[in-house]
Amino acid sequence: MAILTPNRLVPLVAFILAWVATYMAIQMGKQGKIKIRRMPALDAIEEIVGRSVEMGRPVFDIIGMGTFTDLYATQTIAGLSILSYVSTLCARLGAKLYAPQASVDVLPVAAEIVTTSYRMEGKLEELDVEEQLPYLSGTQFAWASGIIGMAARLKPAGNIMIGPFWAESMMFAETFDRIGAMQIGGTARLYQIPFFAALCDYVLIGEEMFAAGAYVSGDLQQIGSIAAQDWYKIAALALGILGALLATAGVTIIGDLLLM
Amino acid sequence: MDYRRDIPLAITFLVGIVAVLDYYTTLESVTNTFTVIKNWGVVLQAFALGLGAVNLFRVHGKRLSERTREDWMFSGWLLLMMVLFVVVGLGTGKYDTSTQYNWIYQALYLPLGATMYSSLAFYMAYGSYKVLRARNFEAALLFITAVLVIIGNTPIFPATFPGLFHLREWIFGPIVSGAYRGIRIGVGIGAVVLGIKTLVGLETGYLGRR
Amino acid sequence: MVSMDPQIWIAALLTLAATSYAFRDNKAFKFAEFTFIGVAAGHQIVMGIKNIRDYGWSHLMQGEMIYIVVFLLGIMLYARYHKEYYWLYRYPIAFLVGNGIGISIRAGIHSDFTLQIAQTATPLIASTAMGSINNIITFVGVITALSHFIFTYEGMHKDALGWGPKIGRWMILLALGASFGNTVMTRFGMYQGRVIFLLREWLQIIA
Amino acid sequence: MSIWEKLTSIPREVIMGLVFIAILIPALNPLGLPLMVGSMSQAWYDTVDDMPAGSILLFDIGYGSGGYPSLGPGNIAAFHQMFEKDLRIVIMATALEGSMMYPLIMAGVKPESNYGAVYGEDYVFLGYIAGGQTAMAGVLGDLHALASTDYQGTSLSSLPLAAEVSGADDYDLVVYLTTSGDTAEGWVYQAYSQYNRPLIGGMLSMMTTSMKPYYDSGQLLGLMDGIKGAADMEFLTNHPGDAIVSSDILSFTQALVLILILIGNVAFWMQKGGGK
Repeated sequence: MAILTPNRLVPLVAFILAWVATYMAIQMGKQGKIKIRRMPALDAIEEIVGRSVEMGRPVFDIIGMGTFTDLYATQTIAGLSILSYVSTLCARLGAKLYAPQASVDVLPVAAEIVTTSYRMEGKLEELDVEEQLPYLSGTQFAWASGIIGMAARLKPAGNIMIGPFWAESMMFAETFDRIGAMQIGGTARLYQIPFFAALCDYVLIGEEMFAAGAYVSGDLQQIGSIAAQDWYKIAALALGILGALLATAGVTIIGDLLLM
Repeated sequence: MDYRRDIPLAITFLVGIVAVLDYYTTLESVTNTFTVIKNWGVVLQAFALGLGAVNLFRVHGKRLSERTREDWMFSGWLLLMMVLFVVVGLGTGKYDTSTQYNWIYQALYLPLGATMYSSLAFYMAYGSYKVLRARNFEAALLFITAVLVIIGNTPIFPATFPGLFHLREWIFGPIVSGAYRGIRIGVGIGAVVLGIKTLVGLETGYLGRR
Repeated sequence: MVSMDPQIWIAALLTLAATSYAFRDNKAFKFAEFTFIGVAAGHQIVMGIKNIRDYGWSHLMQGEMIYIVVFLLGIMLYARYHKEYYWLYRYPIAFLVGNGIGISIRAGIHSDFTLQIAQTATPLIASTAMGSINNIITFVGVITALSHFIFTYEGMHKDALGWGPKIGRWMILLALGASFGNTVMTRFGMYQGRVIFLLREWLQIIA
Repeated sequence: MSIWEKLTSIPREVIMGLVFIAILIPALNPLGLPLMVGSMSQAWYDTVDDMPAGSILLFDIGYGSGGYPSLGPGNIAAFHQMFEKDLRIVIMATALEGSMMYPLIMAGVKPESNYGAVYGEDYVFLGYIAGGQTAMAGVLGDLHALASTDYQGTSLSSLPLAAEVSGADDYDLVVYLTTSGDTAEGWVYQAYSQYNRPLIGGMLSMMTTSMKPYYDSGQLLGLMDGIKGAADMEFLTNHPGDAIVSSDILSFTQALVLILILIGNVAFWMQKGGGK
């Protein structure tokens, strides 16, 4: 076949199938045929909010300094889904929520989400958006200093950080740990996960945060695309296991096929 | 048809498809079309480099003209620095290659760029001391490899016990390769599915407000 | 002897100001940070204009009139600040997004998916015992880490099968520990470059 | 407050002061400790070493001032090896500050006086090209359709080396050094996957783990692991420089960090055991 680039047949087929799988999975998601596993981190969020109510101290939810137009938009969206969940719990159980913001794009959306949660719980009078969702700064270190200052002043009992994080992750995790807050961290920026993993009571590694976001938001399209990715991972598992076993027995058919 | 949304979505789809076809087919017409797209892409990206500056001008220009915030002088300084680089860069007609430009780069940009993030080294020492504690099972797993890698990375230890370096090399062998290959496969397919959703117009965040 | 070069002095003082954040947030650091943002944006504009000249304007000058379209698209990027015609910026952005996504996912499925699986579908037994052990650890790492990120099959995380994701999480944490260790080295490796500058160029204590 | 409690919370000013001292001592009195070369740097060295004289390389400076302390010394050592081997290098920059790094590196390599290399024949610099992966694909696809001048505005057709190359097939090896994850992956996608070119790359140490799968699968033939890789390269090429000086500083600072980690953990467990 002269039209096709040699040695790229399998990737091409995989690419076309990914197209089909994405479409099918979203359709199945819309029909409610797909269920996402509930992540233990979500139970931990309930625990954090409950603990804060008992101690009479606030809860922080930091979604990072991403925007809707950068590479990390999907992480920001997952962070906002979690914020919606956290704010609902805070309104319901009566914990004071603080969600400082770093992006002028995201701020109005976050404010809308939190307001909606409080309205749904009939606690709108308990919310002060200006105070609880302050805009700190869009520059990294000013943003970091702002959060550290707020944490030292308000002494929250819990801190939930899910979204895109950069070098400030360690400063945050360490600061909240020092004041004795229970923490959950999650980001798909893999370089920052070690800091969360070392200090947080629960950590969402990479794609777990998208799954958690899709679980709490119930966004059918997101759920569908997670299913499509799962099919591919299962295919990778099957091919990897079968291929390795066959290759060990001297049959390299799967490895050869994949390089076609 | 909504020319404000539908045409941009069509552009994304078409350009993306040509890129994909360029990869999987050997058709000369596709390759030539994509060469044009690439060259245009470079120029457009160059145009986009000014967007950040426009944003800064809007934010800090406002602060400077209002002078209500206590840090308005900082905003003025920021804009001055920006203008300085532009004037020196364009004024000489030689952009980044003039000696004057090189001078201000080495006096201002280089030290700040190199120090801004690296000063985190101090925080890193403090952070490692506070963070790396085997407080529970999961943290202990992280702790073990982190400490062994730091030991292997500290030349004074392998110089005394070469085995410590081989241990570090071994951790970068099967331990890192295995888990990160799994992660890489997951991240890769995630990006492909997200990309497909964007190309077909299911993911439209980049179009901004409605 | 201490350097007499004003360039070195400016650079040294800014280095110290930028370092000061590690100890406490302060005005000197804020000054350094604002300077940094300003010069970075200025440099970005200069490079942008130079690129437009070299890769756009030069084509136009050679008579490729089609590049007028590119310039129009480039200018449309700035329409986003206009109240009424803001949507015009979507045309060039759509072009950039389509190109950016196309160019990366077309190879992503190849480099990150099929080639990585092919790399996994290799013999577990090597010529040496140590080689075999390494191959098996790598294999277990890939398979379990991958299974950890499967979210829509409840059965994947239960009973005997549940050990897969659990071990996967442990393997990932071990690998992340290595990443942590290397991050420590990165940060120190960066800062000592500044120390060498301060001692050699500014204070001139070392050769 | 018990002694253990105090030891779990040493003030940060004290620790940072100690770090400062740990950096100063070796900078003033280098130790010159022996170095053990990592396998990934060795693979980089061997890949370049195996190139026949006259081969053409494409080299990307994908970092700026932030990455210079880690990657600059490695870049200088890498160029020493390449010029020594009489390889010809087409240099480009995908990082905005890459064009400002170029004079710094060349001042360290001095190809004219050290190796008798001639600009235009043995090496050319295309300058910064915007667009990330688009720029990579552009240069590898059809250089002359994209650019007509080098970084100083000299026509490419008047530079013999630039005139000789047009597309990916003209390069015997692609090399990059970067601080950006997108650039590091981008070269794998474009140079290896799209254009099937042999590729070696270097990056910050914190990125090495996530790029390791590409090295395992042969998409990267060699990998320079940040400042450690740079020290290895200086050692292998026998051009000791800042990276080797840095190794001494690393010995002191990281040993200090290890001691602190040890104190932190012992105190943490003693305090816990003592029933706070």
